[in-house]
Amino acid sequence: MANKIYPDAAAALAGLLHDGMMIMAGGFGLCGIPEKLIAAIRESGVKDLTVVSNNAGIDGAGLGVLLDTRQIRKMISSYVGENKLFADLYLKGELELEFNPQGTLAERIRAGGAGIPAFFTKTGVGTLVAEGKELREFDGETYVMERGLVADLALVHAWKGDREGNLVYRKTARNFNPVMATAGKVTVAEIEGLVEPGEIEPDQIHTPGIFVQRIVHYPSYEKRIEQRTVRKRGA
Amino acid sequence: MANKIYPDAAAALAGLLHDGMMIMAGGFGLCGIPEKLIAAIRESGVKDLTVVSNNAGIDGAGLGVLLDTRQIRKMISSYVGENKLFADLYLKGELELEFNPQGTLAERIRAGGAGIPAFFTKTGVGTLVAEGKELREFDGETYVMERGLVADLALVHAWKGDREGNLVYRKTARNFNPVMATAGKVTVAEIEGLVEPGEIEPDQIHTPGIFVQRIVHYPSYEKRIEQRTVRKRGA
Amino acid sequence: MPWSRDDMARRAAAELKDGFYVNLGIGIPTLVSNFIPPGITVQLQSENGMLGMGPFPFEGEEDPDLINAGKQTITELPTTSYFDSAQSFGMIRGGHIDLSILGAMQVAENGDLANWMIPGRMVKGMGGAMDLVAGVKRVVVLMEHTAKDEPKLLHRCTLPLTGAGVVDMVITDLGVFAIDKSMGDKEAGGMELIELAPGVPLAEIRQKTEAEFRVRPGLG
Amino acid sequence: MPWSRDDMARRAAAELKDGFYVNLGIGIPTLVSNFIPPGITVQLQSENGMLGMGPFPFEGEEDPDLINAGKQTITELPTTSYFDSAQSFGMIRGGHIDLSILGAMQVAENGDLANWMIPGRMVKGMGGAMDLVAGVKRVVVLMEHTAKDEPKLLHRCTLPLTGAGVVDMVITDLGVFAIDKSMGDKEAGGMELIELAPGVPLAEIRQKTEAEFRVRPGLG
Repeated sequence: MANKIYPDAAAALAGLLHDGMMIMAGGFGLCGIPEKLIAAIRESGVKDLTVVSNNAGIDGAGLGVLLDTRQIRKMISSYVGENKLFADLYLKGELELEFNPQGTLAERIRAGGAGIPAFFTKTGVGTLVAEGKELREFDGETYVMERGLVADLALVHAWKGDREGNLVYRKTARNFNPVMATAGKVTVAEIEGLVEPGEIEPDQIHTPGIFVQRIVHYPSYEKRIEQRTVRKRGA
Repeated sequence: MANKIYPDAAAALAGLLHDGMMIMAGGFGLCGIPEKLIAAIRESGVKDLTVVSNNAGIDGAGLGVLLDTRQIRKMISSYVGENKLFADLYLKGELELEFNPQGTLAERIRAGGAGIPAFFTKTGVGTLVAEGKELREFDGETYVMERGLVADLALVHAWKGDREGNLVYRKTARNFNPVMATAGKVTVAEIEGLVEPGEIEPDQIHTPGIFVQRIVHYPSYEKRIEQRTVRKRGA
Repeated sequence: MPWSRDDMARRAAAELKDGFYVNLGIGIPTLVSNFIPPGITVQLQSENGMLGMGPFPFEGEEDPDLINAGKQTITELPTTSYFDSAQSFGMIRGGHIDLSILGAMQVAENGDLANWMIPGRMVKGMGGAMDLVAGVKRVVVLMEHTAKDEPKLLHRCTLPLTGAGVVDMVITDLGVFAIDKSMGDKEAGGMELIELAPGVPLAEIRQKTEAEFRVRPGLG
Repeated sequence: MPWSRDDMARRAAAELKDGFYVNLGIGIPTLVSNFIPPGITVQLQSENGMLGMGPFPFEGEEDPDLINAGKQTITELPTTSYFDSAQSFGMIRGGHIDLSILGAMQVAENGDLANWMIPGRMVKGMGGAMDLVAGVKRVVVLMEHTAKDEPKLLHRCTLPLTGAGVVDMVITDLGVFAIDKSMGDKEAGGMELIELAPGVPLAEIRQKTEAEFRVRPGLG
């Protein structure tokens, strides 16, 4: 079997990075983000990036670390409200921003990975999102055409993976990771647990290995919580 | 919790059937077909059906039993080569047939379930399949527009299910079942094993219960094999 | 007396039916889960990829891999399933969710909704709101009747829209309005006041509402 | 001497590279899995929803829930994953499969392929063939050079197409042709004979081929 396992994140990204490239990064908020790979992107110094990610991290965490270093030229996201530096850079004109409705973003990525160059959706019709885009009626309802998205590189975070690249995600850390894994010309996965092929039940694999070209295994992650909400015991 | 469990297939279909309706039926060949629900459709006598299914069963099995009774007016399929009665009825003009490439069929169903009225694909460009359909260039390549499919009723077969309607499929019996479950105005699932909510690990659910309105549990199924291919031991 | 936030959430909870799949927005809509009527079971969808959302975890049991769309730590239930973002929004866009209850900055009498952007000020993004209002079967807005004494129920929204002709019902601290979206922009009269908070005079609602609306006969 | 079916399959197997994901059609292409060169691991995709297809089961171990796209009973491997039909064809259409090896009724010098329908006779359907030829990175056709002494390598296909300009290579019992699809319909010369089966005279290939083709220098 061709070896997909790399010793660390820097090695897993070696030869894949160039200025001006488009990178997809999985995660929702700070949940399920490829944190080791993002750190390695920062270390690499690659710049003028277009980053496709639902959010932009928070100040000093997640994709926020690439905003600190001004490596990102443009974000394609659905919500960036948790990041003050983002607001600052955007208002100063140092950062481009393309908002996509979250479902349209997910579908564009899924379409890109599945060889669908464009599709129609109700979402955003009659709003700023549809401006300049083709509108079309089907069965009496108006839809807007949206384009599939393919990235030069997709970075995903998974819970478990095997040497073949089969991946399993955990709870809501799944989010954008499986669709992004399909939509990178190259996909690199960081995993929390490395197992041998056959250890994951084949009916329970979320991302088949065909979508994953490189894997890096780290046994521990920071996994910050954005909103720690709890209830009292015995309430 | 609203009760989704019905005592048998006839009860699970009660009130849902009418002549001329469109029904989706999961399965690939005879693998993963909703055999109990198909038998109940036959018993109901409902007719002039448009059936969306990758194949049309074989003589006397699968959807073949609805061809015997002439309940099907039209099939939307990708391959019907295993059924002699089908050929016969088609050549006599007693059965309409719409061929879709298998991937286009799967994507049309997935689109229907996901609120996508139309999408573009390379598949079939330059062939009979694209005749009369809109062609369009994206990034220098030609694509054909295909429409989403929604059925009045979707019938699926799953390996395990819980009372909430969460489903798990087994091996290649999964095939069209999960996408069809999303694309029925009403979806009825027959399951091999009934478990309580919580018994299926939530990361391993293939079809979330929201897509399933009615469930019927049968502990045993015929599960015919079309091509029994084996190898010799000790070879 | 105007309704409290809890009163509003309780009133919104009356829109739930047994077996419903529901998406609750952040803010007051989140409170609705505290007032689910007895005998009724609903499954809450969180658009980041979960159906069957449970309550906040006990202290010390927070799981960074288990959050809702507001990025809050939550828990799972026996009915819970997880899925990816494409499937989550397929569920939403495909009309599988029965009810969405969400907040708003402005609602117009034709059902237009604005809740994501104030031009000239920082823009946070629409998140999943545009998908929810476009795809969910029924959209209920839960909001204060006015903002700094300015009406939020308008003839036409002045802020950029989240969705055009998407709102079915508005519950404010003063009352409840039904919107017949099928009336569209064609004529006025799509919006009807159907309930008043106890003791709130009709005159007060009229004064605090820019939108044109009918009053259900017998009300006020 | 023309190649046997096994010879043809062995020649096709030389197109495999380590780590490839491959879809094999029914008929002669299925034999390719018997000739995978040592030191090379490939994962076979079955378009009904499986990656990592294993050999036929031992007698008595057939599982009706585990079949390939030809509806034959098969087995799984440690690398196996299962997925639904939409994901399977997303994989195919999205260009994730490296190589498809399939049979054909006719191939034209411009890369057109016909393998699904003979008008006026019963039509079985295209199954997944149109998706495979449209989506897979590289398409290799494995077929007899002629059918009842009629050429199958044509100037233009006369049967309804499975795909237009999709074939990269044709391996027959007489030799191997490469097709430069980028030449399209613009001019002849997109097709080149690059190998002859041992002992097959160039004259025989010329006589049995309607398509116009160049001959690789030094061949024949």
